[in-house]
Amino acid sequence: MNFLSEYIYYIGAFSLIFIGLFIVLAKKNLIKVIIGLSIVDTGINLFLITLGYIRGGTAPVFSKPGLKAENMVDPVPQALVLTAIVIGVAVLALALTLAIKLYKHYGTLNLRKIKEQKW
Amino acid sequence: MRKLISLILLVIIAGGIVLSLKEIPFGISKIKIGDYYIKKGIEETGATNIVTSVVVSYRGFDTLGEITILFTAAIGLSAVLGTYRKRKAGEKVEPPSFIVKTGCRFLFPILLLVGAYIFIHGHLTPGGGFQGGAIIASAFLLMYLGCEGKRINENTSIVVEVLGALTFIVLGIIGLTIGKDFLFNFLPKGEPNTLLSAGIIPVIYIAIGFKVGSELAGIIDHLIEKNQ
Amino acid sequence: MNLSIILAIAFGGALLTYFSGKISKKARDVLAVLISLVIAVILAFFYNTSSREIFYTGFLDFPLILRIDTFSWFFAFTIAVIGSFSIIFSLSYIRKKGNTDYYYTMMLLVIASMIGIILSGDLVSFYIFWEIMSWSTFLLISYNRGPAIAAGIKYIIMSVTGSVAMLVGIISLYSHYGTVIYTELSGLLYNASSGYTIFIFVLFFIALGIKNAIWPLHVWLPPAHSEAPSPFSAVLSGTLIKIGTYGIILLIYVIVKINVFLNLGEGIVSARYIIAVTGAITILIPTFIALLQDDAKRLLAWSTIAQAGYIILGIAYGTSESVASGMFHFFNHAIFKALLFMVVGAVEYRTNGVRDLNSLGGLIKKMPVTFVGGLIGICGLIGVPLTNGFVSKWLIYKTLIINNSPFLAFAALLGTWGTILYSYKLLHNMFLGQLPEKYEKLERAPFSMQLPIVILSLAIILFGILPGLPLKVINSIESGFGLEPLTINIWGITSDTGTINMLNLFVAVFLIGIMIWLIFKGSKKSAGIGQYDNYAAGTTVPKNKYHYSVDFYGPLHRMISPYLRDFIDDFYMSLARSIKNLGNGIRRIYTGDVGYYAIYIMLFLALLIFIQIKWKLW
Amino acid sequence: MVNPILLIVIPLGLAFVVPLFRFISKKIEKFIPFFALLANLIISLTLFPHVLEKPIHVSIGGFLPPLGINLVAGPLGILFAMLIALVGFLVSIYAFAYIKEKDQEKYHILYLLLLTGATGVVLTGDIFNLFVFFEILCISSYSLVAYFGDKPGIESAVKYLIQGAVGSSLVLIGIGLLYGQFGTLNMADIASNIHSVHSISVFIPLVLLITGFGVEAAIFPLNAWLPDAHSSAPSSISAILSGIAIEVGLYAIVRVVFTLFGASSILTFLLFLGVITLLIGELCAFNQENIKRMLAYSSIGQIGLIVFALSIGSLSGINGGLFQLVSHTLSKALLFLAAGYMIFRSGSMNISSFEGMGKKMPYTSFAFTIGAFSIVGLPPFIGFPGKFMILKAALFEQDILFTILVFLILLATIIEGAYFFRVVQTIYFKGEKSTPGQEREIAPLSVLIPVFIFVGLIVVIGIYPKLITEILESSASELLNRADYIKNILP
Amino acid sequence: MEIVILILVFLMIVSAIAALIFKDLMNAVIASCVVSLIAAVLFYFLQAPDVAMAEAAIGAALVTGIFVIAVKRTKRFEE
Repeated sequence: MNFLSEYIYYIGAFSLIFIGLFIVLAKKNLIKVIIGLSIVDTGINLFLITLGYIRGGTAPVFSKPGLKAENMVDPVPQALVLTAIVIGVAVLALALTLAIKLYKHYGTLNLRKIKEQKW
Repeated sequence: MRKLISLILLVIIAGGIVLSLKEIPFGISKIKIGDYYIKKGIEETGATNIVTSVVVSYRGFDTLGEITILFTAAIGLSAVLGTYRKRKAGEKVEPPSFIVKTGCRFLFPILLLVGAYIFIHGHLTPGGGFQGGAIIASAFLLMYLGCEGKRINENTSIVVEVLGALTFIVLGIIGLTIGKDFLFNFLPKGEPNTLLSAGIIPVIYIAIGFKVGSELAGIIDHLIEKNQ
Repeated sequence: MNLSIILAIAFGGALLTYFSGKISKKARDVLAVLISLVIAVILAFFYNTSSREIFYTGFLDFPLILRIDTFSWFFAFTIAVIGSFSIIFSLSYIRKKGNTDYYYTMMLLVIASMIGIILSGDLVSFYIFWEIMSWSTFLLISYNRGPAIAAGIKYIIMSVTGSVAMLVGIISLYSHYGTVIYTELSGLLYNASSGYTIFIFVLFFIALGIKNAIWPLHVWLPPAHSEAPSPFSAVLSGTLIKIGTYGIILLIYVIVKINVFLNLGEGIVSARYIIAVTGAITILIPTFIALLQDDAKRLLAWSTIAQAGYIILGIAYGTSESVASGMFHFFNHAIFKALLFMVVGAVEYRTNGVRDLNSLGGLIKKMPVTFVGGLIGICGLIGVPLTNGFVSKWLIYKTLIINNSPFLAFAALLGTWGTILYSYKLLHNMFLGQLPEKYEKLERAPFSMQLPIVILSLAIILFGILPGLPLKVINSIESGFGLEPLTINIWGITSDTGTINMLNLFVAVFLIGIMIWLIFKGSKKSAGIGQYDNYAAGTTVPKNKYHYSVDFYGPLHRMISPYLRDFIDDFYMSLARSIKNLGNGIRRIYTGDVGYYAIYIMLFLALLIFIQIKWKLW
Repeated sequence: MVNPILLIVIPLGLAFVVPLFRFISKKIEKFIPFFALLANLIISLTLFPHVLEKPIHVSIGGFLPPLGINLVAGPLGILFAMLIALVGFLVSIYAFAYIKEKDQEKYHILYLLLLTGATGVVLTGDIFNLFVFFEILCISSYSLVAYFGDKPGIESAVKYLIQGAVGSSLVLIGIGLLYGQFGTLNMADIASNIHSVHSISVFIPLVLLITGFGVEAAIFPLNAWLPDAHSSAPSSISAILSGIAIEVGLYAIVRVVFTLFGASSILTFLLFLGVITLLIGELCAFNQENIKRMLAYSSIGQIGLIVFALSIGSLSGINGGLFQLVSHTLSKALLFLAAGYMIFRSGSMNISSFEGMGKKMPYTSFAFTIGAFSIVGLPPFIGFPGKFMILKAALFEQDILFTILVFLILLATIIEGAYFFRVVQTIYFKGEKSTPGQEREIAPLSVLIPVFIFVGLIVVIGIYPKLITEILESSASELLNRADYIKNILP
Repeated sequence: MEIVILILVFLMIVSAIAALIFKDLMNAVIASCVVSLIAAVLFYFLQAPDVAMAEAAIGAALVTGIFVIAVKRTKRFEE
């Protein structure tokens, strides 16, 4: 049992990452691929946070005076994830606008048909 | 066929990463830098929310980069979407039902208030510039969906964005001009847990809050806007 | 008077002519001729002085050195003289054509870089000037558009291949011995393993062989020479080919040293023999292809390859006679090949662009001076006594026979036989025979063309009668290489196995000449007969149908042409086509579908991880 | 002396200010990148002498290295910063005439942000900060590729974005794994903990980082985005992309492999990868009709050559690789600018439409020819010393493998020569005979100045390579001995 | 306490696979919104309140909003 509780978060994070990557690799529709990218981002954020988690630790905020500094969770991955989330949003917004423009030009979002730029 | 190949590739990569994860112990305190931040965080930066002190003062340069990314995405988005065309009056949009209109008109100020509270108390309670800005942006999103006809004025949103970014940079440069390093916390730290503590951190987080709020609202505005 | 002044004048002059051309065409012509002459004159002062100087240290801790000794003086002086003559020749030739400043700049740039190659004292500066020469020649070959473009591309690709092979040779020498300067390098290869020497030798030989148009590497020469503007093809085949010869002599006698070269590959088959055989093949096949050509310049191009074969054959034996024969034949070939190209250029200039041997004829009355120049040039080419070709051919045969290789001697003889055939075809179809209608009012070649033709013909006769002059220089070169010089006097060569004395030959010919002249003058009865005043079985002679110089060697042509299709050229073309198809195939990797691109990324990652997990390579 | 942080703050501050000029006056917008990059160029030149002896180390926010983020302005960093500032400055002059339609403001902001991202990547000493600046570089190049909003532009931008996003996610996973093991984000701190790459848990982050940065650095299997992006982006942007963006991606890989991991065993793999990239790049470029696509494939080829040189691993190898990198940046930027203006005038991108351009636009085609000769590596130009140093470094290894690889490289150089000379011939010798009365359009000044400054640089450094060899030597040694990089930063 | 986390992670993976399978893009967008919501809750369990709020506010609200707008302006069904 403790194996599962030990690695549950890692399993969750990496399964999200690999499902997202599978969508990107295997799916035809551009919007579906962008959804895949957003799932990969969520997965990575989850993975980064679990790196800094300490079993039984408390949030790194000194809201109440009695909190001891020893068993606080590592604040650094949380700072990284904050940045990573906003980067994810920025990339997604740009991707979706490009998808809209691509739809205006091609009339379809099927990536197998959008092949003018090749060789 | 393609599904099979990508499946095999992903399995191999998963195998590699699982093997390398074995060396990383889970859940026990293995952190080096994190310890220092937690122990020394308060007296060095004065903010009780250690994550905010890491985000803004210890790794402030990352957040500066972060704002630039959002700014680039907003500019890139408007560049790609082409000219910004005001919605023509005659365009037929079926009016939202009465309940939705009054509900959103009621909720809009509350959401703004919540957003403002979050990024003003960024250094005390969890939350900060990014989260507050996002809430304000969702307030504007609600306003678009709810009450039709209301649009944010583009010029003001640009001015707010630019001012937000400039305050961050100017604070950094002031740190440089007084001989210390870029982004040095030159304001008095004050005693923890009070609103005016933690030197430049609240100022920066307020600026970030405004900037992220207006930027995300601008992005949504561009996306919703019907343009040829 | 150090050497870098020569280079400065040469390269500076090239740029100067371009800008002066912008001001006034006249000033540019004068400047171009002046610069080439000044270079020739300065070089003349350096006769049998030897000096060395480092002229540039800025290049990646390689000091670039210039040096001159009789060996490099001899080549440099010939190139400078032939170069200035061709510039004089091109004064009127180029005036009608388009962007002439570009032409003169490139011409001077080619001459400057050739002199740079000859004067360079270390392999790096040798390589730098070599590359400058290749790309400036490329720009000049494709000067008059149309088919010249394909010729230019073929030339530049082959010369880049050659120079790239040479670069590897130079750098691997540097990595083994830490130096690229000739003086320090020469002889070091003595104690190197024969495998390494052969490796270096092959690399250098590819580059120099391409430039020297040795048989398997000659493919670029016929199109390049026939499409280039005539004055430039005079420089191209007169001197540019000889850079390859200079390089081979430098490689054999200076860098690799004779004794190493002689017993190179002694066990299996000596390198000397291989080079001699390639030389012989280079004589035979191109000579008989030259026979089949209808275009005058293409015929001369193939004959250049053949004559280069003679030079290689001469040099291959490494004895003092063989070096003398090779060098002397280089000198003669430079003169009479430049002369022949100028003759063809003059004809082409006057008949504005006609080089087809089938449609020319009977120009002897219209352009007598050009005819005389052509006649003397051809006698030099064949090796008629009293011309310089005779002496050098004689030396080549002597070395072949003394070094007991009768087959090669026979091949050389066969080659000379073929040379006689195609040179007669050239002279007859152009000057003798019936004058076609449209060339009735053809006037003589302009003075600026006739001057170089006359001077070069005199030079052929002069060195034919007094071979001692060039031989004295060749002797001092040989003593520089460590071979014992030939015993020569002003009139000829005396050696235990055969002497030539041009004096009594000249006196005999002179006397017979006078007698014939007297007889001819004495008998009054001879009267000039018009071209159409002859019996044609009662019917009048048709004005332009009766012209037997068309398809001159018809039966011979039909007999040997199936065997002489240039299969080497087809081999290179099929190589180029296969690379092009390979490129077209590989292009298909980028299919345009993003799914594939993402799979490529994951494939790269999975490959690396799989290798590490499975074999722990890293 | 000047604080290197200004190299990032000045362009960033000005980029933020540009939108305000909408209210003041539209015309000033295009001069802002000009002044920002001029300032960058001057700062990096002044820092140049100080950096040679000891790299400048600046910590941000007043916290010493392992805690806060720090900038490391070593010889390598300053060399790249100078290169970015120089090429960016010249291309910003080019953009005065080139970018006319559409409101220019957005183009200039994105252009400035791209160069800020590049300078940031090159100077920072912290991996996450490197990732953030790398993201700025990528996002601004996605938007700039799609700037014209035409069909090929949008399609290439979408493909570039998807591959770039996958690459960045891999980089982020790699950084996460590194942080998980060593608990710190400062490069020097991580480097001091990593002693060998054999253990799988250190090897996986290395591979992830190489793949992630490799997408941007256009290594063989990962560079499928490059031909489309370069051929459909505006020409000044393709000049920046193939002049700066790829080289910065390569810098990231080199920094990861040499300084962070010290992974000398992976170099043999990169050696073969470089040669494969070179061969494929040149073979694909061989029968292209579109000029910009041909230049894009030749960029792939040159990157392969540089990767090969850098992964020889000896001091002279890295020295040659860096020299070739500088020569490729200058010559490729020149080629794109010249080709861009020719396309702008002749209307279409395929090479057959360039016939007789030698007559119509003598100066631009002359500059194009010099750029082509220098890329192929002919003597008086900058390409030749680069090729020479790479071959010297490869043949100094005295083993048969390197000789074979050298021959493959030279085969690729011959193919490269073939297609560049073909273009030069189409420009000068094809097309109808030049009628004397034909008008000669002289390119506007704002095109000629950058083009001829590039030509001047190419010829001067080609003839006198010692000009830049000493900074190359110190940056090569900075890369090679990892120990004093660490000693220099950590107290 | 462990069981709740187990169920949440399992739900998250199921909704990610659902996003993969749904043909109707609107459903796929909703599924990805569910994924980021559950992730926000998990962040709360991992003692990361800041990140939970950011993930909820940005990841769930804005990203889904943008996706819906994008799907509205292009084709709704995947072909």
